Amino acid sequence: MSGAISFLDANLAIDLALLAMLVVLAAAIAMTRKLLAAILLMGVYSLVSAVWLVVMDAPDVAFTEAVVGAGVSTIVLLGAILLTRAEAEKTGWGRLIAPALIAVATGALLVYAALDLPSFGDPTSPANAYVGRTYLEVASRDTGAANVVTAVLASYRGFDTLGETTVIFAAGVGVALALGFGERAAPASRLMAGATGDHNVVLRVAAKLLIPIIALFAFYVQFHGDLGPGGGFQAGVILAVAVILHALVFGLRETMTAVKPSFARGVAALGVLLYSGIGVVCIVNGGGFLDYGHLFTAEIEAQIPPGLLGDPGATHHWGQHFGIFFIELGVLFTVAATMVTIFYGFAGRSPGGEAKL
Amino acid sequence: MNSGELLILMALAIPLFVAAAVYAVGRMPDVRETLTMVACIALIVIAISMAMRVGQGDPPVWIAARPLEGVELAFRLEPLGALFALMASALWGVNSLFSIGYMRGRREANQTRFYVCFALAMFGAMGVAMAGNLFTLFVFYEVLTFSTYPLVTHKGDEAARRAGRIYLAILVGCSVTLLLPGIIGVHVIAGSTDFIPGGQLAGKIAPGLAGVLLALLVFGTAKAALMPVHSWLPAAMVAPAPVSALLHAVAVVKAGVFTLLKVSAYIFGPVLISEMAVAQYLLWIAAATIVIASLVAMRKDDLKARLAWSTIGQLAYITSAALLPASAGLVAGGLHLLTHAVGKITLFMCVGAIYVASGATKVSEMRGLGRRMPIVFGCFLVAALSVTGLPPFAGMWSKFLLLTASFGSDEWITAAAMIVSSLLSLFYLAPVAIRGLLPPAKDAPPAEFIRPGGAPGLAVAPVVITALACLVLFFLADEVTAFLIPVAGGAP
Amino acid sequence: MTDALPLVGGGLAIAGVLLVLLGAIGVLRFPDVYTRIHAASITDTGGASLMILGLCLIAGLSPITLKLVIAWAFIMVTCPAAAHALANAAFSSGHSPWIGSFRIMRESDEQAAVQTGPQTGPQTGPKKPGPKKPGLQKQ
Amino acid sequence: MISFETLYAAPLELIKHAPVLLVAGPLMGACAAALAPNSRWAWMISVAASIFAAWMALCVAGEVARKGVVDYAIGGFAPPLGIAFRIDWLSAMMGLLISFISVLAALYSGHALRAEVREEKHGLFQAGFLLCQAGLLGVVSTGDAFNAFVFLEVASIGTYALVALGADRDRRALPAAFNYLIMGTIGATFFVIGVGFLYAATGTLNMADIATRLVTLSDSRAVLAGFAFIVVGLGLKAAMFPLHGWLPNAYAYAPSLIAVFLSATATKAAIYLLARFLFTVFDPGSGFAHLFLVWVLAPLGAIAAIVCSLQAVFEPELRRMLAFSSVAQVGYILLGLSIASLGGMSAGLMHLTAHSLMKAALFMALGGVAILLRARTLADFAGAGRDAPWTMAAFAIAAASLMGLPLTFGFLTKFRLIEAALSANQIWIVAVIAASSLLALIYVGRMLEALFFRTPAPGAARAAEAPLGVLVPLWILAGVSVWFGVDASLPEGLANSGALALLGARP
Amino acid sequence: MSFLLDHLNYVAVVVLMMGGLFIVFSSGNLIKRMVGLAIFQTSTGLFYISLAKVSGGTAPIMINAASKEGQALAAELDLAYVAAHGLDGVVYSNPLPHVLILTAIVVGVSTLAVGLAIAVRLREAYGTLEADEIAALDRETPKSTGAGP
Repeated sequence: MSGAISFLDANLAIDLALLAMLVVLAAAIAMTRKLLAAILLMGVYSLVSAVWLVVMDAPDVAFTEAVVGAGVSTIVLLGAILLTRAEAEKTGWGRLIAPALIAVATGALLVYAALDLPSFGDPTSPANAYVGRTYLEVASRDTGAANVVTAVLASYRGFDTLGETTVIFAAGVGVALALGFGERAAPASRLMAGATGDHNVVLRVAAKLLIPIIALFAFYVQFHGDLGPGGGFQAGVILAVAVILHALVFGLRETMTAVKPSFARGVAALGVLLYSGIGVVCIVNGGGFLDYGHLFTAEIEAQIPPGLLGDPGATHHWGQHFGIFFIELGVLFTVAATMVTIFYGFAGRSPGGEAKL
Repeated sequence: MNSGELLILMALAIPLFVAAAVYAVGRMPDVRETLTMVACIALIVIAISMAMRVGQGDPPVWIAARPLEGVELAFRLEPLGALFALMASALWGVNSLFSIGYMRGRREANQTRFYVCFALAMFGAMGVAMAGNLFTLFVFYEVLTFSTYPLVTHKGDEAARRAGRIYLAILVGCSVTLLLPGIIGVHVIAGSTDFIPGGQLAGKIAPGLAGVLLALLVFGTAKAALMPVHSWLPAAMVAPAPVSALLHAVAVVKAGVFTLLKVSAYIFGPVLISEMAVAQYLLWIAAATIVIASLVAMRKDDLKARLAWSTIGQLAYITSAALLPASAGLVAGGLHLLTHAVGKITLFMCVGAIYVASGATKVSEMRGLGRRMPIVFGCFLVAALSVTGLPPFAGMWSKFLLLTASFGSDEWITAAAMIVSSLLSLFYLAPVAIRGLLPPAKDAPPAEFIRPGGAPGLAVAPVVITALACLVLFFLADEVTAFLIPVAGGAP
Repeated sequence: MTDALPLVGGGLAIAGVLLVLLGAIGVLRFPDVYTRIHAASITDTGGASLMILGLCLIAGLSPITLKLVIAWAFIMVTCPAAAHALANAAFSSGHSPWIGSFRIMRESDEQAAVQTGPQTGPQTGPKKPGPKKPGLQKQ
Repeated sequence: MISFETLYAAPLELIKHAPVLLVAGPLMGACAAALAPNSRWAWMISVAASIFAAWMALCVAGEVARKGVVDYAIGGFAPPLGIAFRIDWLSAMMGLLISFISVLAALYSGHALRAEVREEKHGLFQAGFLLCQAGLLGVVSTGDAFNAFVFLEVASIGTYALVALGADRDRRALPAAFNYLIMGTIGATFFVIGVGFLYAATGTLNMADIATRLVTLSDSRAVLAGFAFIVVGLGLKAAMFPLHGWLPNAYAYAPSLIAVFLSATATKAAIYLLARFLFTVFDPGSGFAHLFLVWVLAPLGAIAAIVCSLQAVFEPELRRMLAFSSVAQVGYILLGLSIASLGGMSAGLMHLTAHSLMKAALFMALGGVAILLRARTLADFAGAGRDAPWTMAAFAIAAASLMGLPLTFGFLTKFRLIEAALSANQIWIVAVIAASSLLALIYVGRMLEALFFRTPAPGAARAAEAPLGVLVPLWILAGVSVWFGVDASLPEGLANSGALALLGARP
Repeated sequence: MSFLLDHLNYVAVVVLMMGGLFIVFSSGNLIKRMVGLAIFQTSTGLFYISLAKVSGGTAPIMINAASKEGQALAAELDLAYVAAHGLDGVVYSNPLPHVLILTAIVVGVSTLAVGLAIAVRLREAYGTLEADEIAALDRETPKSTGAGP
């Protein structure tokens, strides 16, 4: 077990170092009054916590945190403050007392309870011993997916994921309702003005080079999801980033002719429809909702060639495989399209803000 | 649906129908008022037949609905209720007759709303009269309250609205905060709120707790205007005379004391009442109310206010009757309910007639006015004597019975209060009529008629009818008491 | 030899880290936007390359190495482009290169910070560098 | 109580999957509405989806009536591995209530949107409405703690923006919506933290499973903290007294459709979840849960019932008045729950139903009139009773129910509440209810006097009768209030079964 | 000491949560409130993840020694550890909290987007993002129906 011990110690050191960095970052964000600084620091915060998550053996979460927290959140926040003021008013010390009390009270309760938790990393703690362990034992047998996180996410707790996709969709609906659909994007929308200046050949070339690669990477992440880290969310966000990059470099108008806002909204809705549709298909074929075991009727199942997914040796559950495949596709659609819609909403908002909604 | 249920249904449906119909034909005054009168007659007929069935010992019963598990919307006639129903419907007829004269004579606005609400009030009164349990009674009690609110605020000016606010605040406030918890308390303790002879709570509760409930119910029934929850009654004086007649004689205050009588007779029962110390205290409060109200009435120059305070006193009579440890009190109270109603409505209609004719509202303006309108003032005198309790008028019997009951149960204070206040009422009621009939004073000529020809015939006729009723009831008192005897039947 | 490879790789990686650290110091200490961009971009690219090289040596011949190489190519494209974008933006938003003393420089910094308000006209670009510096200086 | 077994007719397959279709129906409807070509289509989709959900709710109720408890394992994985719906009478009752209100709100939306929201947004608006509906239905049906959080968020996220849309008529909708978002999110996050502690203590997320495993370690500090965070989080969502600050403005300035729907369902779903955790997951009989019921929930409910009624009394704006009274009524419901007796909880649930019905009707009536005049204060509404008699008559009925007048549902629920308090020997609760009914009398009296017995200021905008599309759902609500006021056997039966489910569900 | 070390992780995460909560409540600027909210939610995620860590564990991705991925992951693992235990004895961290937090993160970004959208509308309607100034504006025009539009 000596190997494990050293492993643990090394981990713990890195772990605590990263946590310390996070604390410093949080303090910095709390103190600065420059919104831009706060936002960029928040991006850093997400990035560092992503690293920490890798140390915590949670590559999927780290991946998501990196693309969502450090990527999209920062973009959205920047878009927001480009439309608003960049300075925060100073809040007097007197005003800080009540919040401090709330925070400290909450924290005290949390610490009080946390010290009662089983010690960190304890493999026998209820959390790790009960359901979690069962997943590790049965997941890849049940679903044929090596990545247990993906298996649980898409199959065991697929309903949560449906809800989560719906939340994203709801956010898209909400932003579109609040900010419009970006039709009135001024040709000189400030988010892209810097690039559409005079000499930005370099950017255009770089973008032309990168956008396809980014899209390709998105699909790699998408379809590699059940073997390694990644899946619909990460892929969707990355795909959206490709579009956003295009908008930043070539201008919102250009992008909107390529990817129409109405199209984006439609795809978002279709993604959720696809996801829940799979569930209904399972019902129609005699299973329960989202019961991929019944995704295909027996005769279809029989016609699927055994070596379809490579290594013919491995046992295959076509229902599970394709179920996960399709719903991840639905997630991809919704996430990518929603992120684009949200970006359009913010970027298409004419600056100055006197424009009517 | 047997005939008894049908009777009850009709008694409730007719006023409702009238309300709807009057609202529909509001444009045509004649149709509107004919409708009302026809309905009154129908209602009277129904009330009589119900009373007869009660007399024959086969009271109509109807369980209309069961809103909650163990809570019924039930109707069950018994002598008190039958009497109240009969009285209310009859007086409604007379009063409608009078209101036609009054409203037309005064060219009042919103007459349609007036008649609609009047009919709704009758709906409430009928429900109260026929209620088979406290729950039902409470429901219709509130219907009565809210249907009379527009009548009180009829004038529609700020003063009227303020009066309306006081009216609602006190009546509904008391009923929600005191009466309802009291009723639910009864429901919880006795498992039911049905009115049963001998008392629902009898033997199920300790006198101490019962005292709390009794206090809740008595003060919760603000319509009975026992001090200190009486102030809504003088406030409601802003209403036109027919409304005052309705409030004081036909429905509202009578519904209050009627509730107390029912509670005393059928919820607590004479036995329990006689065991309760609280009943004693409440009796003293009632006695105080009687005296104070009469004293205040003495000093009021505005005639309606004076009548209002006298009503408060008279109601306290009935309240004491309900609280007397002797079951005979219940009979006396029932009788007083009737006689006082007849007398009071006469008085108010006289006031209305005088007001229509001359616009006079103050006693001081009325000296010699009687010379011009002798009938009205004559009737006023009759009613005044009846309310005071002098023979040969109905009021005498009820007071006699009340006194005997209170003497019989050694309630000297109550008895004394009644005697004193009778004397006082002699001094504050009778002189009004007498001074009116005296020759006008030299320095202060009586008010001129503001309406050529004085009071309209439709305003005078009802006065005469009720005045005669005061006389007739003097001779029928025995039958009424005989009819009411079963109320006290629960007593040993 | 096979034992040596990881050590060499580690050394290279550490060297890369130091280089990046240097760049960070430069970003904090250099006078104006352009010099700072200069410091950041070059060191990032170089440091990252060193680290990746080191990691490749540690991983030996394996899929990991392939991924690392791809990542390196990506960095080689993005870092310079980003640096160019920053400089371009700084230029088009009217940041003058450094002449004279730090005092003057600070003033123009503050102007830049002020300019980032919504009032500034649409001709100015996304001034990440402008407010970023004060933000970092607070650390 | 009508027998649900015989009430509905549906193919057996459908009935088997009704629990999940109850949620999936509105969800897919939302997507369809977002894709809808024009406003009319969106409206029809929304109505159809809501009706489908109501039908499914009936089927579920029928199943519950037959089996007692309906379990539905989603994805074919039995809990604790998979997520499972667990629907007992309480869930069935909430499902019926929410879906019924939703149908009426969807009917109402046709006119409300035309008047308040710009044409090209109707599709998305309906989508948001349906998403909120799906989320709430999910919250009341799921048996998985974390899944409940997900559905809480599904229900919330869209509504934040929908509330903000009120800004087209009054910009104060925006701060209200933002505040609502912050508070709602903090509430949800607190809930997640609490669930996390429960997970750390028990290793599972399935509520029933948590309950069984908690029996052994109900005094551990982690569980205690989990309890505290869950209660605070749900208290925020349910506008429990000190945590209700976000509610009044959010309801007052939102588009009327949202005000109708949220006031009738959103806080109710949170209360349901709170009760679910208090009584099913934790053991109310023992330890801190009991202490909480007696020393926190009951006093807070009482304070809410008094203080917020007072605020309503002194509030000049009509819709804010109603919002404050909502908080006060939540206080009633919590009081009922805090009397942990069968009678008390059934009374609380009955009052929950009554309050949904009346508040929906009140906001709908105001919306129906305010569609035509942008009235806010009492003075603006003066004389509306004469100008729009039908609309305002329905308003008066609902207001009477709010006041607790006889022959309305509100009266019966108040009756049961007082009865339960008396039979539990908690006189002070009776006093509280009496006092706050007095206050309710005052503020409702102010409304009605302004509406019916005052004349509008000369030259002021006059109300006009609400269109038929508003009157129909409005009068259905008012009619139900009266029907249940005369014969409450249906809601009482449901509430009793629900209370039994809560009390009997202990492992 | 070891006890403290065992729980240091939780405590640190709790401190982060407090930070987020403090930013939300203390700052009058709405954008900054949203940032605080995001930090609060992220830290909650970190709390879950630290529940899931198993000492000596690795990412819950099943290592099939036969497959190419298996080789790759084996190579990514701590070599000494794999040498010591072989691939079958690998200890995995608990996947369930990872799944939950994936969901939570996405919910967080959705909230952020909607909140910022509302904030932008606020800025347009009121011309400011400071809570105090907005409140003041509402106070001085209590009956204003003058919306952004």
